[in-house]
Amino acid sequence: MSEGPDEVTLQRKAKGKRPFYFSDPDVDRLLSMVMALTGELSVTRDRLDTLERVARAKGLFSASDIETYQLTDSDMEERAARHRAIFKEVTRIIVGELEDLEDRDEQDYRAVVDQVENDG
Amino acid sequence: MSEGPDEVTLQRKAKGKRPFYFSDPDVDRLLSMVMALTGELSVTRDRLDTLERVARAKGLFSASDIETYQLTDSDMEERAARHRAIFKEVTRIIVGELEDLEDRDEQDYRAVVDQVENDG
Amino acid sequence: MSIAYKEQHVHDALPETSHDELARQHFVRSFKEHLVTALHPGLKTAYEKRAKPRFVAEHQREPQSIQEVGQVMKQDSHYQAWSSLLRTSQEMMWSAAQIPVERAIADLAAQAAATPKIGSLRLDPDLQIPSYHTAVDIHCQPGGYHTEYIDNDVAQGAIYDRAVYIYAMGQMGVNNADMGDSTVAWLKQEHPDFKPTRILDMGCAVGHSTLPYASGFEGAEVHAIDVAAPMLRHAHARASSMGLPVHFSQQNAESTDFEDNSFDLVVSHILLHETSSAAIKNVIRECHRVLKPGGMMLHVETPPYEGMEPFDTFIFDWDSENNNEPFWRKSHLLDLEALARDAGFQSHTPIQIMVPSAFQETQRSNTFQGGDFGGGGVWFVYGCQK
Amino acid sequence: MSIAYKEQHVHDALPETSHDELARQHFVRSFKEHLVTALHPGLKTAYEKRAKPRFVAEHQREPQSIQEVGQVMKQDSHYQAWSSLLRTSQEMMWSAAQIPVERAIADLAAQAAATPKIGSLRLDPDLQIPSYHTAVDIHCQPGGYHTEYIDNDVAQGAIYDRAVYIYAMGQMGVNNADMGDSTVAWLKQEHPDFKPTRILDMGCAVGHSTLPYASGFEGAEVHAIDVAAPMLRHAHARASSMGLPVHFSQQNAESTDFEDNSFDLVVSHILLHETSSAAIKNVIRECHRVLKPGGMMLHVETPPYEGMEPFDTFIFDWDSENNNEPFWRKSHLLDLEALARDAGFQSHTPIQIMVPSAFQETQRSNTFQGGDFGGGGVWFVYGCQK
Repeated sequence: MSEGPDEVTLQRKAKGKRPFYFSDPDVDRLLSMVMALTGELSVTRDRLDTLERVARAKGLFSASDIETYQLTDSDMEERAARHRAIFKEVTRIIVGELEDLEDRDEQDYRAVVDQVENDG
Repeated sequence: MSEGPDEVTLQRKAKGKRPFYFSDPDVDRLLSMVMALTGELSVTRDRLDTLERVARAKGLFSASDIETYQLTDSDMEERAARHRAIFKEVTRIIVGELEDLEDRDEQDYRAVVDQVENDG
Repeated sequence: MSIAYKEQHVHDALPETSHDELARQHFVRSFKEHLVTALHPGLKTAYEKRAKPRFVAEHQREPQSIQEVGQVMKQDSHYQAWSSLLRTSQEMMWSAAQIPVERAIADLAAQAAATPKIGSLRLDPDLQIPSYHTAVDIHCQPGGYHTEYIDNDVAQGAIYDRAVYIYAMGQMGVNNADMGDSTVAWLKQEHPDFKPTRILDMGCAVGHSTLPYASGFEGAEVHAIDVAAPMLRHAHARASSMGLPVHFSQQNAESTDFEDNSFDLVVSHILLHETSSAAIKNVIRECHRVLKPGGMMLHVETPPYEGMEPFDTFIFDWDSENNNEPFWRKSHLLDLEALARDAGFQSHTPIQIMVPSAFQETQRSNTFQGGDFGGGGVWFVYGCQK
Repeated sequence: MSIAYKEQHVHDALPETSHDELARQHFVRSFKEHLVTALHPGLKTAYEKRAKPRFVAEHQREPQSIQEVGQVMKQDSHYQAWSSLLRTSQEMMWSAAQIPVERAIADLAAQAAATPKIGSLRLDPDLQIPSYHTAVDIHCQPGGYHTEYIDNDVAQGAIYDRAVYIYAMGQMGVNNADMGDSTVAWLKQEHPDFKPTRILDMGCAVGHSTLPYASGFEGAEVHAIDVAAPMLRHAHARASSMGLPVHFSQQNAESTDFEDNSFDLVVSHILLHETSSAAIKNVIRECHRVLKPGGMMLHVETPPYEGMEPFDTFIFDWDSENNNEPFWRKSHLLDLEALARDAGFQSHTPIQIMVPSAFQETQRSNTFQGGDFGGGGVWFVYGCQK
């Protein structure tokens, strides 16, 4: 048993071998991470929802102000730019591999190690 | 055809066998879930964006108040705690497998079943 | 299908939850609802259209057992996704219930200790936790029922209390009392003259099924036992905060220190499937020993597999391999008549009936997750008069 | 590369969308833009640097056909990711367009029925939906063009109307009218003396390509046919709300009830590739039958494969295997001269030209998704004078 309240960390994994279901267990691992992420997004949405309710209760603005707000094409331009930024981040790994193909004749990494290890 | 408006559920999957692209079709499924999640995150960002525009229109606060807000170190402490909480959730399955390795002599699950089934 | 929303009754023994902690719990509840309503029905379709035909093509007959259904279903992509998600929802449920408790563990222990108590609490630090509770953490609660992290710890109880509500998606009422409520309602209807004055609830956990007996049979002396101290500490604080006197003690239902012939009614709620082949015999024998002649034993469980279609059995049996319920399958295949008879119940025929949920009709949705309890709208009751 | 943002013109037949429903649609549009601008260009790189060398190493020559390019590209990680994402974007597009329509389906039907109408609408409940529309849902719209969920249903039309805008990323103008606009502009420039007084648009869907003829040739009687009732109901309400009289009728372009020699101009827009080898012959023959002598037939499509590089053809052909366009490939490989001649067009040489998009230059970005239409900045027009 632990001493102070600060140091208490609960056991987070149930004892008992965890079953995996997909032919590749890494798919189970990724799916678990995706659902955890979905949970965190839902928490964020709920916080935003509460914020809207608080604002309404204080007479500041309400969900219906948000629903009826008229976005201009130039507002949308700014949003589309943010969408692009999100995509860029999310698909970075895919695009990155192409940068390698396009711009560089990528050396085998092992060869680079050999070179720096053995150049003196 | 359905009767009342409440009961109408549109067909959501197009007729026609869906092609899969990765060597493991479960990767296509995960990718689809990740993009759907990215979509829902984008929707959330857009809602927050509209909220900021509404607040500005009502003279409450604006995006630039957010941009220029000076976070203190103690604010950042709180945020870092939340980041940790998010990570903990998202990587739970990975960390959990290590708990098994570290703390326990895990019995094979089948052996546990045999034991409780056949001890009397 | 949508399930009417009703939040758990916030009694004094539950932890405070921040906005986001609560939102995380609500998400898990919704996740489970979605699995039940949107993905569960597809299992039957996947079986009929994809898995079964594969079996039939190979064997020129339909699958006839859990194992044979499993052979083909475990390769089915919908079953795989559903199972992986259901297991994940279970892990997220425990985690979401753990977070506020982990944060406030010391406060919760202090608060439970400080609650003015009615009834009583008797702990036995020397009690051996049975191996069927230590081999794996039952239904995946990390640390099981019994683990203690600090002195006077109530953490596992506080977590379990909240998780049961999330798991059942509110379908067991605001106090998770449906199993007790349903049994009390059935007893009063079927045995209006039965007025138990001394009642024992075995494997009471946080006492969520115990309290209906304390409120339902006024003046009765209600005892409740469990092997897990954190459950009992939480249960005592919880019952006290609700003004219901129960005498909790840390004992194994296989062998208690109660006197022979001392109870009118002995009950348990989803206890039997969390024991073992040897233990279940001991439990029933113990029930017989402590019951007064003419007294009643009643165990609330989910229905036995006998007479079920192989596919339904396979789904109902999901928890046995996937939710750390190692005795689940065997417990649903037992000869319950013989079990009672061998334990000494020889004057009366054992009861094996389906009892309707006491939870108000409009709130019930007939939704099971895997095979596990909560929201089915009906409970299986096994028992016998001594 | 960024594409200037312009939102679809919100005419009266479109559903109301909540903030988040709209945001979800905007996301899909951005998703498609990103695929086109950030991931599509890499296909060529992946082919040149990775896939083609693999083929050459094995065969000592370059790939020469769609099939041979596919052999190596389908194993390329970038092609796999791009394809999986493009297919996903298509599924998300339909879903995002469906959500507000599903919610408001009854209101939309009532609203369309209540719209004061100009022109006319003639439905034929007995019309047989051709098998090339029922075998799979073309370009992955769940339910295809024709499915009806309630009486007077316009759902598939309202969904299609919005989805086309998202699909084309606004590159067909605020009313999705670019195919009609471009053809009308080309006609007026190349044939300034041609003044059709009776015009037929075949396979009009929601009439988005039809209306430019109604507004562009003042006083002309414009007819538009489609096999799908929900498209036509929506099209009629849509055209009426825009003040343009069109006579819609539910007919199969292979065999209509119009009189011989009765139209000056018969057009279609991306219709031909959604038929079949037999049907396309019937359609061209029907065009010839209903056209007045000297009348003009014009079909707007994407360019034939002839003369394209194998890699470009493979990419352009993506929809045929991946977006439920089963006739896409074959329709791009037809002998269009023979097709016209065999249908009776023997006095004039068939037209096979590229027509520049009428959509203002600055808005065009020369972006294709797979091979499908929208934003290419150019249309292929196939036709013939009778």
